[in-house]
Amino acid sequence: MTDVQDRVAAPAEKTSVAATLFRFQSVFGLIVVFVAAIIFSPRKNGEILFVSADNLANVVRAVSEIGIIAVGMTFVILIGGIDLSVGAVLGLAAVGSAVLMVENDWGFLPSVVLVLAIGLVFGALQGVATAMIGIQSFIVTLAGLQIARGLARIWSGGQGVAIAYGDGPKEAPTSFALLGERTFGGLVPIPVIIFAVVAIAAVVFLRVSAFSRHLYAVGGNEKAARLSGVPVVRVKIAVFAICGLLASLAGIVHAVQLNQGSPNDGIGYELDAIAAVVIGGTSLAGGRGSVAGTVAGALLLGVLNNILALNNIDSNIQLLIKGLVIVAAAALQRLRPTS
Amino acid sequence: MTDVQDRVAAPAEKTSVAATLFRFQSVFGLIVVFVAAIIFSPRKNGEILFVSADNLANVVRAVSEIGIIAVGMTFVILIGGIDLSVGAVLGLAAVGSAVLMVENDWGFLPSVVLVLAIGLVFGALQGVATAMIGIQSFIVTLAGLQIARGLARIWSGGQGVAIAYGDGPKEAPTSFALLGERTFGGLVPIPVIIFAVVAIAAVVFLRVSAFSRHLYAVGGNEKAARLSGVPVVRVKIAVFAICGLLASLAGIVHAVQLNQGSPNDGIGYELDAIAAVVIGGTSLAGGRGSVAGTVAGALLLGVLNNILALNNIDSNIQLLIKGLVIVAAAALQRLRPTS
Amino acid sequence: MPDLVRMSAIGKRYGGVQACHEVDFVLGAGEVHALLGENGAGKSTLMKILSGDVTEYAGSIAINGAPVRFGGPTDAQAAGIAMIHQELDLVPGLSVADNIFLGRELRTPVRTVDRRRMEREARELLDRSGVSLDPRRPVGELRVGEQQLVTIAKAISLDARVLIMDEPTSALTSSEVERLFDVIRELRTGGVGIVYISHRMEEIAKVADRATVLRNGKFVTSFDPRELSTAEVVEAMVGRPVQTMFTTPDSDTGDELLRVENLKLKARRPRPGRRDPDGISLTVRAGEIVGLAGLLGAGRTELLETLYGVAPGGSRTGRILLQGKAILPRGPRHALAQGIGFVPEDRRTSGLVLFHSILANTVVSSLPSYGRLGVIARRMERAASTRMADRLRLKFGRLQDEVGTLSGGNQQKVVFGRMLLTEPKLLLLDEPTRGVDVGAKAEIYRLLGELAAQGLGVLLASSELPELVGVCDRVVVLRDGRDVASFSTADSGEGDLLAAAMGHLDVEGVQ
Amino acid sequence: GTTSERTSGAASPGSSKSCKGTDGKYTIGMSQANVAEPYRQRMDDDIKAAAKDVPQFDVKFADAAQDNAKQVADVENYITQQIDLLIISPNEAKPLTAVVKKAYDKGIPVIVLDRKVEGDAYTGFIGGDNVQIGREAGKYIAEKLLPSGGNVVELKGLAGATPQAERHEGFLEGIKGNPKVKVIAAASGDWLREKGQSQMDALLKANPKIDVVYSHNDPMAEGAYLAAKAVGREKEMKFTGIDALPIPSGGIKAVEQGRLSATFTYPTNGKEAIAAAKKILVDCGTIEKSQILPTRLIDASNATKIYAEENPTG
Ligand SMILES: Nc1ncnc2c1ncn2[C@@H]1O[C@H](COP(=O)(O)OP(=O)(O)OP(=O)(O)O)[C@@H](O)[C@H]1O
Ligand SMILES: Nc1ncnc2c1ncn2[C@@H]1O[C@H](COP(=O)(O)OP(=O)(O)OP(=O)(O)O)[C@@H](O)[C@H]1O
Ligand SMILES: [Mg+2]
Ligand SMILES: [Mg+2]
Repeated sequence: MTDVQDRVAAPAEKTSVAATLFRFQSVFGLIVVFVAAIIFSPRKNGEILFVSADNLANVVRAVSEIGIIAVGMTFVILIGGIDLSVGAVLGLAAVGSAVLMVENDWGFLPSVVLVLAIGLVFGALQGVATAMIGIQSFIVTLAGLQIARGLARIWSGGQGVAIAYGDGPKEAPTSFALLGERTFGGLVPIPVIIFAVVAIAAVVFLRVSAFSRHLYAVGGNEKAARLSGVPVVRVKIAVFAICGLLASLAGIVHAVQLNQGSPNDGIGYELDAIAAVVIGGTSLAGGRGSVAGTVAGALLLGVLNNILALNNIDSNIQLLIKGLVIVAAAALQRLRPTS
Repeated sequence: MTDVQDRVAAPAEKTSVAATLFRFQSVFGLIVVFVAAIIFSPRKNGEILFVSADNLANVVRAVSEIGIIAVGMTFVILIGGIDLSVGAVLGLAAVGSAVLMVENDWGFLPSVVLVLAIGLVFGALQGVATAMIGIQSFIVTLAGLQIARGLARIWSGGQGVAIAYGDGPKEAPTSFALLGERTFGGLVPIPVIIFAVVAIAAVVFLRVSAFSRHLYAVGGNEKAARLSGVPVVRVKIAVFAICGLLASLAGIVHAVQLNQGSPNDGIGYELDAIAAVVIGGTSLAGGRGSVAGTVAGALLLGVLNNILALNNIDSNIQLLIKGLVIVAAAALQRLRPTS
Repeated sequence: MPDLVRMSAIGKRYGGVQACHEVDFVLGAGEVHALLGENGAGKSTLMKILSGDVTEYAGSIAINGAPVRFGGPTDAQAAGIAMIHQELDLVPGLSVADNIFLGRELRTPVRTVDRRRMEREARELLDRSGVSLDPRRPVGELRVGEQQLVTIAKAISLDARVLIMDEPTSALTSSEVERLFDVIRELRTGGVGIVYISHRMEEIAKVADRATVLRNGKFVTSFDPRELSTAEVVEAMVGRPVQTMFTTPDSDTGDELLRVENLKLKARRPRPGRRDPDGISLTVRAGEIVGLAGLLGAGRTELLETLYGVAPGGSRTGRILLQGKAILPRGPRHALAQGIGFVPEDRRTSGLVLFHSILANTVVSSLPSYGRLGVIARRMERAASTRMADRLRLKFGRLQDEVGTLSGGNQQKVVFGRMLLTEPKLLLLDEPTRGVDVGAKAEIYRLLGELAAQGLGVLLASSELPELVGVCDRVVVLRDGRDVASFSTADSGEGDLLAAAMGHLDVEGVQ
Repeated sequence: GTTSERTSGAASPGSSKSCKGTDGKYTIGMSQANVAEPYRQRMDDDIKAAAKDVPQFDVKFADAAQDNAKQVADVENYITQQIDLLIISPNEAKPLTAVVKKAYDKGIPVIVLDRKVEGDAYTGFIGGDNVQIGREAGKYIAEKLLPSGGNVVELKGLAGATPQAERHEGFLEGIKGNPKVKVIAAASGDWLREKGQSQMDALLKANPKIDVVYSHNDPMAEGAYLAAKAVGREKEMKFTGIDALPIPSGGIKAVEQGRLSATFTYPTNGKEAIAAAKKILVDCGTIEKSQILPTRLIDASNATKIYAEENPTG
């Protein structure tokens, strides 16, 4: 029997270096793109524009909404599901915050709480449809996308609702405007901080909570999870609820950044978010992946967009380059030892 | 031994009625929606507008492109994949046919053949990326979507290319125009006939070909299929190639119906096609489903769109209703005895 | 004192199949109760009902005299009932420790997961059942046998009053089985009631106090296994006498079919725990059945995978000769084209599309022979499938039925039959009778004998020593990816094999 | 109008037949290309508002969601419903030509808004002129904002969209008069506010001296303003937009509140369309074949007044 022990222990040791490297594989792509960005960055007066502090702040600001959504999407994908409704929920939340604060003259807190609650409930309902009725989440959330978009259009009357700040009627509280400002010497946009807080909270949560074990179990082997007493239905509903909540948080951030809530906000964001998650190394089959990878994936996309824009690349060529980089980043993931 | 056989055989007879019913389950939804459409159809001078011959022709014509794409999508979903690039490939093909015939003055046959070949190769390349590199098809085709869209924009110069017919320079051959006409006393549009031919060919192909057994096996259990000697890689590449081919066929139909090839054609068609496939009872997990179901699913969506439009339902409310019907139709699929 | 468990008149129907019918079952504290029956007799179903996995059934259950009705596995666990499931139900992405404590994670005072304590306790549990596995390793990396040990550790950790073991040893070799029996005896002394399901008849007499036989979902008899011979037990299960268990073919062996010379595989990306061939030489003659013996992880599976061309990429040295011609196995299609067939170890994940029909599953490897130009002649494929079903004495309703509804042994026959339809020269079998009942086993052995007599060569990896000794002409013993001994079964026994496998004896077997 | 559209309004085959005078009840079908564009949503809203004053009218709306094929189906469905008049704002010209002709040939009067269809199988066209608007914007920048020259960046609409090309083309003509005005960079903002913002982030970074941002629509101009404001450079440059929708989130308000220096009206023609419909159906009259509404410059001097004019109720 000692014989067995040696046999197992030795190779485990040997590969652990490789394993550690692969654990951070999702960051590889980001590093590669980052270095490429520095190389290809335009320079002005000797300054490498890409790495200037405010450009980097812009890069992160630009991905903060997709990033927040992608964190929620990671949860959903980890349980083997998918959520196509996030972009539409973002739009609904953006409209909601604008309408409540501007047209209904609600205060900051009640508006934000109601909007977040709407996202949470919307997500939870989608969770119920997939977990309890057993409809595939792709189709539930495809329908959810249309429903959320329809609701947003009805709620806003079809037009963007402009947000003006002040204490008067038809003005949003100035406290709301703060969410869109920059801090730390005007350098770091608040949306970036919100994104960072969400991401760190999610990473810590996945690391220490029992719930996260359940989530991986549901994604990895649902039957085993059920037999072990994992409340599968509850986990699924909770995960979709979290995703809806984060999408509506992103919607609030969106509205405050653009001073407007429009029912057409967030069209197509779901695909960007999914791309960030997958580039970050999370398997669409469920059970395998991490939020840290997702953050790296979102930043990769952000850096890519930024460097293409800094160089004024033709928008059509940009499409080609982005497509190829996404495939390359995903291919990098395949180097992982366990397939 | 006989004892066991009896035990199994008798109830098998009993369930075969239910089985037969369930086999046509995907058609149930269509029938339900069809009957509802008749009931809710507006009437003019005693005529039920919905069932008038030219309205029905319009319904099928309107879904013919999505239908052709959905047939290819069925193949991809049967092997457990997904193809998000079909809408963009449709756009690329529409642009291609317009540019080749109008700007390059190519003949009908060479243009169509080249455009179909482009779709085939584009699909095959995506197949190679998923089958040989092992990247998830969702992400490969998400990138493929962007690449095809970018290519279409570049090829067309960013503008829709109008198609005029005639023998002169910068005119498309009149033989091409025939594809958009109606036949059988001006009633049945040729696109409908193309769709029907594609669908019937696909049904027959899936029924009799050895390839189809391989396809279902790959979707059902890829590892088992590989160990059984199924050429998994080749099957996957072939399936994506077929899907690309059919998407570009739909693009040709699109161009001829609209007398134009525009790089923005087909945006979002992939989701409609997937919805048709899933409503038709094909499992996104792969290995289970049928083209007949997909055709029923596509028609269901077409009838739904038509009856909502005939009743002039507000477009926002339409979004809500469509979302709910999609969920309901998918829920109906869950009644299947084996889950 | 009331019985620990009393199940009365239990009934369960799956569609047209009556899996259990009016079954009574009683388990006492400190009793090891074997549950026997052919594949599909209803053993697992009965126990799934007891463990709360199946919640809709007829009849009643009482625990310590108090009637219960569980709403799910959690309820049953709360009532002190734990079950080791036949199918290894673990989460591949989670670590061994996480799997063991899944659903009842240990917590720190601030409600976070106490990873350190879980790992420590997992290590202790594993030690207790005789394995040394790093509790931090992801379960997906473990070999099947190791996974089985993890499920055992997990069940033991529940400290249950009733422990149900549904074929806990199907992927284990004798030394792990012995350790498990030690654990079972320990638990029994502590008053735990144990239900033990196994198709390995020799285990029953060793460990069980009482045995109940089910047949076609009905109770047949109950007895003390130490008082009946194996033949009598088998007759009770099958309902008729089964002649000889093993039919060692003494047919003449023909020319050399397969020759493996000093085969080594160095994987490009080594996986922990994988034991790739590290210098294996052996031969298989036409008409010969050669066994592969070895401990857990000796490298049997990996050898067969390498020969079939499905091992992960890497550099290969040594030679493989098929009928005197050197071959480089490139993959299943290539292997099949050369006349090499392979029946994988895990039929559910690697063998079958469970929700496809029996027909589709049997013919998938031999489709080109049923038609022309890629078009299948349905009559031909049905005929072939029917022929194979008859030949294997497959128990089934209709060819259209989903293969997943068949019992385990019959599923195994379908995988087997699929390979036979390709008309191979050499058949590579990896644990072909895992989870297969005695009757079906006898049929598979009979069939192997027949095929060998027709000139087929067989390389059979098995963890069941009686099977190796009974079925094979010769057995090659592997250890650490090397062949360490070769025995003729005519003049060696299980003891010799085991000793060689464990490396205790420095026997060089008789060639 | 820049194009040589004949305005000789020989009554269309449809108009006389469908006119039933003031006692008639009329169903009008409005086929909109895409209500996800604020401009087009406003067009629908204007039509709805104007139709309220014509008791004989019952207007139905359809949204093609930016899909030519869907718009063809929408018009087909209107034909099936036997509507009395079709108003269409085509997604693109060529693809809608055939189905518009089909309606027209069936005797349904057709009013085409904003974007023309080909040929002359429609009753009347009402629209703006994007080339003209681009030219006006160019002139305004070259003459008013940068008389002594300067650097301009251009934020374009969605690649492939006709107005995008026309607003670009007109603009280049407009600034020709002042060679010291240089377009130093252009980026595509896909008509979207957030895309305008993130594109402007990069443009600001790459170009230390920007004097004017010429945006193909107001939302992108607003996005660009937000980007400049974030780095404290919004005072260094001027922003101009196009569309000037009289809604709270529209360009007129942005000018009024000082974010944009100017914007140019791109008339929705909703009111005019209902007036034309009334002329055809109720008054049994004829309408001009082509009616090009001029653009108006909105700047700080007239923004408040025009906003009030366009929204009489407030
Ligand atoms: N989920 C299910 N759906 C349909 N039929 C089932 C299901 N589970 C079991 N059956 C059927 O019920 C019968 C009893 O199955 P069960 O798994 O209890 O047999 P078993 O005695 O455990 O056999 P084995 O020794 O092969 O494990 C079989 O005929 C089987 O096909
Ligand atoms: N680290 C790993 N990752 C993935 N698969 C593995 C790993 N280690 C082993 N395997 C797989 O596990 C199987 C071997 O496990 P198995 O349970 O067959 O061992 P065994 O039968 O006890 O030993 P052997 O067959 O090697 O003598 C093979 O299919 C092998 O590919
Ligand atoms: Mg069983
Ligand atoms: Mg093995």
